[in-house]
Amino acid sequence: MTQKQPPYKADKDNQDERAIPYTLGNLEAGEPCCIPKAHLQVQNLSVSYNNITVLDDVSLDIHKGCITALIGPSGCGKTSFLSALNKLTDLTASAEVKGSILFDTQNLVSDKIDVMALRRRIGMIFQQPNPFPLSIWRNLDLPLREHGFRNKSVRRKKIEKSLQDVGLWDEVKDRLQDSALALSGGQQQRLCIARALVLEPEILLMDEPCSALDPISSCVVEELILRLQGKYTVIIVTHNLAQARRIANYAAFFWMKERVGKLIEFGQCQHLFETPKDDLTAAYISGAKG
Amino acid sequence: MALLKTSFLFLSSLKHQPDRTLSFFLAILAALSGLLLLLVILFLAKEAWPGLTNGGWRSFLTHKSWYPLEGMFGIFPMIWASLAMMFGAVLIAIPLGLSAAIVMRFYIPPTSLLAQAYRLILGLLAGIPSVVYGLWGLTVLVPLIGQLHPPGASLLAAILILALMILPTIALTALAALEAIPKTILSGAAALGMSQKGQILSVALPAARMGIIGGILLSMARALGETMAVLMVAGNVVQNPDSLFAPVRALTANIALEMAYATSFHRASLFASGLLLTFLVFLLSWFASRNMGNNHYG
Amino acid sequence: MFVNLKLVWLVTLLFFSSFSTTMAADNRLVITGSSTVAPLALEIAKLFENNNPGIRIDVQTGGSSRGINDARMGLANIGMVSRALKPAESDLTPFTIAMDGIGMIVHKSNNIKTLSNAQIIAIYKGKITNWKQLGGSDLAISVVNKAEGRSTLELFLKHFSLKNSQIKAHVVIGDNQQGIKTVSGTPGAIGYVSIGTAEYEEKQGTPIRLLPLAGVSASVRDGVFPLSRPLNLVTKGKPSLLAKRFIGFAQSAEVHGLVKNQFFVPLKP
Amino acid sequence: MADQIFKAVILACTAFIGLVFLWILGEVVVKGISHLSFSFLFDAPVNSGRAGGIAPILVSTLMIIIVAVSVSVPLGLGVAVWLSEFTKQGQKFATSTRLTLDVLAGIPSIVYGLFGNAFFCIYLGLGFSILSGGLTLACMILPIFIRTCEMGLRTVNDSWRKGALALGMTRTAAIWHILLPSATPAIIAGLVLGIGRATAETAALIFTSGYVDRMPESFMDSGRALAVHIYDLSMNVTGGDHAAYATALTLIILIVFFNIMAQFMMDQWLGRKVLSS
Repeated sequence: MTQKQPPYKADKDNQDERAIPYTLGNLEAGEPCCIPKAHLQVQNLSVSYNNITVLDDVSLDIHKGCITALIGPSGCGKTSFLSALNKLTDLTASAEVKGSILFDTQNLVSDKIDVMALRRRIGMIFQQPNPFPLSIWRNLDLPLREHGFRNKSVRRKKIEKSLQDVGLWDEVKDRLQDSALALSGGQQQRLCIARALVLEPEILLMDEPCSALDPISSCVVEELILRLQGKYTVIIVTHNLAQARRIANYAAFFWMKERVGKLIEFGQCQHLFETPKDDLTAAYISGAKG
Repeated sequence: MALLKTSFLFLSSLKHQPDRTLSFFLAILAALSGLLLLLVILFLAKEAWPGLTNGGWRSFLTHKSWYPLEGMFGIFPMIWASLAMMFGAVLIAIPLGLSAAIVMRFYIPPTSLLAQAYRLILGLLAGIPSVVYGLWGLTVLVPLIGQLHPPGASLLAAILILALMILPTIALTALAALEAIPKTILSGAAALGMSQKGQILSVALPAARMGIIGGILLSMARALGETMAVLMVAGNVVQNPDSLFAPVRALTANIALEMAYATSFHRASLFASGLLLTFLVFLLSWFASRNMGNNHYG
Repeated sequence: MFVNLKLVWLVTLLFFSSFSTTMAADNRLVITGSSTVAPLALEIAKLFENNNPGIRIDVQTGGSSRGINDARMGLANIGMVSRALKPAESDLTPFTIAMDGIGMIVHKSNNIKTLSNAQIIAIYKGKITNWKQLGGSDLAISVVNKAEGRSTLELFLKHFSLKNSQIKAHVVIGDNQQGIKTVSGTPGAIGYVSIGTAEYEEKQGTPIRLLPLAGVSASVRDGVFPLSRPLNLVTKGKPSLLAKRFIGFAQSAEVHGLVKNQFFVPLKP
Repeated sequence: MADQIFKAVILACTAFIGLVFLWILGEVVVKGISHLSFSFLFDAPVNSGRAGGIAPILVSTLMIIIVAVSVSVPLGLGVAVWLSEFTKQGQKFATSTRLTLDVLAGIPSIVYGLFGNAFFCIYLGLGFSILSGGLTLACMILPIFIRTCEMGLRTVNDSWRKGALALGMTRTAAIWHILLPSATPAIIAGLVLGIGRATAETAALIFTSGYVDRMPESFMDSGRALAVHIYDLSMNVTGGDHAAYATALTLIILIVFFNIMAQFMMDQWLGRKVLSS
């Protein structure tokens, strides 16, 4: 199970082609190949709302340091899957999660998990950039303080590093006290990623992080995600098949069967796109279905 | 739908101690504020109890009128007076208020100085204390009516003052409801070649009717519960309203007038009429909120 | 359960009460009741406060029944009642401070000079509805009646042997002042108020006129006016020290000037 | 043709309303201004308010508002936060609390006066006092305030809640640092609505805070509110109309002043933090 795709190189080529006006930060790219070691083991996961099952019997391993793309049409349970991983399903009163998600010997489906600590280790980025209506600085400062970083200079270092990692530091360093909502869409999304990174999570969940952005911002964010590879385990939901192909090491294809979301196929990205085992997968990636 | 989506935080998922403490503390506050209604009703009922037990309530129904000195506690003349004022006021305020809303929505551009000034005045008048309306009624309106039919303090004066007081509410809620109608509905009607009058009367008003009715019910509740303005202009004679110029006493005015010195059964009767008033107003606001809640456009 | 609730509320309120003096403080008096007595009590209170710095006396009106009620409930230290106490009110102790009468008033422009008892009764029963019927100008009569609970009303009804339900009123008023205001603003109106208040207002230039009653011109000075009454301060049980001092002061000759200024009749020494 | 007549009729109605309202406002302003002066605001009433000013009445009014606001705001804010952030749709306790508040909002003010008299004045023994009156008004404005705040909290961008929680923040922190600041305009609006009601109220105060028109020395003193003063001057004082109009003008100016202050505060707030949905 060796990862063939050399993402860093491809990324460089793309960058030249698109002539991106932004400079990305100094986040060093991880190992070119991710380690084939399960970071999360999902077994027989089902999610239901109001007793209506939206995701049924999903089992797959998320590999450490890899980017895993979840693809498939809308409403097939991809977002529910993500939410189950950091227990954001708790927020919906009627949601019920069954099965098991193993993370460091802990079963995340259990009620006894300390969700606050868990969410610090598993960060999440949403489709719509959601910086808080506070200053840029406080957007990053607040979560740090809430997680007990009392020392101001420590916080300052972490914030600066995190902003540099997402390539935002040079753009905002002179206006850290300005409202985060005054930033452009792409900047906002990178700020949200910085906000997640500042807590040094192990896993990042991304729910269509580029789909609400304009093409150029979208590219910048995509570059950024690629650079996260190796350092972080990334699970990304995307509707953009080309994007999934460009950045992901692994891909999981979800589909609605009898109104219930199912995992149809899971495997290395290249294999899934080039030699799909399932007819549905083949039809979807060729554009015949979906 | 928006409500459904947003209310997602709930107690069972509170894993953290500060959250649980806060939730517990806030739930106590909520219970306390809920207790307030219980407290209000309990105290009203406690004070009204001597008037309601031992067949006391029967005296409200059987006696023709209200003469506490003679032990007569019939409240019907005052109920009729209150209702007559309320309906009279609404009857006048509805067409006028709707006209104002229609004009502001369809005939003058909302950004024009005139429209803004008009809206400002309506907003200001909605916030003016009822006692100021009463003052104006007492010193301007009552003498005017008095020239027609002395002494002037009458059902008519009360109706006119109440109509003025609820007009801003009716106009502003109707305006909000009209503004909430999707533009496509109106342009659809215009595309069918309807006249502006037709568009307004047969498309816009029906589409906004829930909001408009809700506003009317709310203002009816306000008219029924109003005390000071009515007390100042209605003459306060307990009698069935047999003419517009007859002085009458509303239920609310009766409480304000006699509460200070009523004792025993008399006092209990006043508290009982307070309970009745609460019940009537509650019915109206309940209907109103049901209407507003079902309104698709606003 | 109620005791506990009360405790909870009281604890909540402690914040406010902590920096406030309470009603039971011995430098404060609350006096409520008859609007006839109130102006006099207010003047006496001012003088009393001047003589005794640090004392504060609050006077509020609302009718004799309120005076009785508040004194009973403990809402007021002293109640003001503009009539003699009834047998049912024997739990209160009355202290008479002056005498007053009730007089009929009409608008100043009204040319009727006198009314007999029978005429007044007919007017109040709604049998006479225009001043023309009494030889006056062609003007509808507006009958001004007092609200229940006012001792002025009770005395008026008793004197004319009327029942309130027989009266066909056009306006029902509360305070004496309100009655005077209504009559002064309505040319065809007739009402009855405290003579003291009416005389005071007449002197101030308010357009009203007192009518003689049964041929006796309106003044209680010699005590012969038919509709006279005592003005009382009442307390529940024994008055507190301060209340006792105030009542003593209000009954003393020191305030006779004030009493006369309000057109009431001082007690004979 | 029918279109023209219709237009003419409703334009006439609208103009008529405008004129009547201008008449009322004009009457208050013209009659009020002639009596309004610096000394009117800073003197004590003389001769039942025929002469002198309204200084003690202004002070009483402000004290009553202070009591009402300082009781209803913390309580109301807490309940609003609980309703919008800690209850789920259809939860019985929350539904019944909401229903209770709706009923409370509908109760006529004179009934609050009855309740305040029976509960605060007599049962708790507070007598006729600014405290009794303020607490009665607090009960009256509580449901309105809670409603506005709850609505404000509900319209706060949901993604901020999710974002905060996804960062492992506690709800308490999310409410304190993000939701309440974002809902500030609504909270201020609710506050102004409540203060407006409290300032305009008469019926609930007559039997709770009383009539005394002297300078209050403590919250346990009886104090006459501006609206009560207007009522008393116009009903019970011969020749008090001009003072009544001057007081009415003062009251209206006060209410407008509160509104402008609120608008100013909101603008400040919005200027500082760009809030968008």
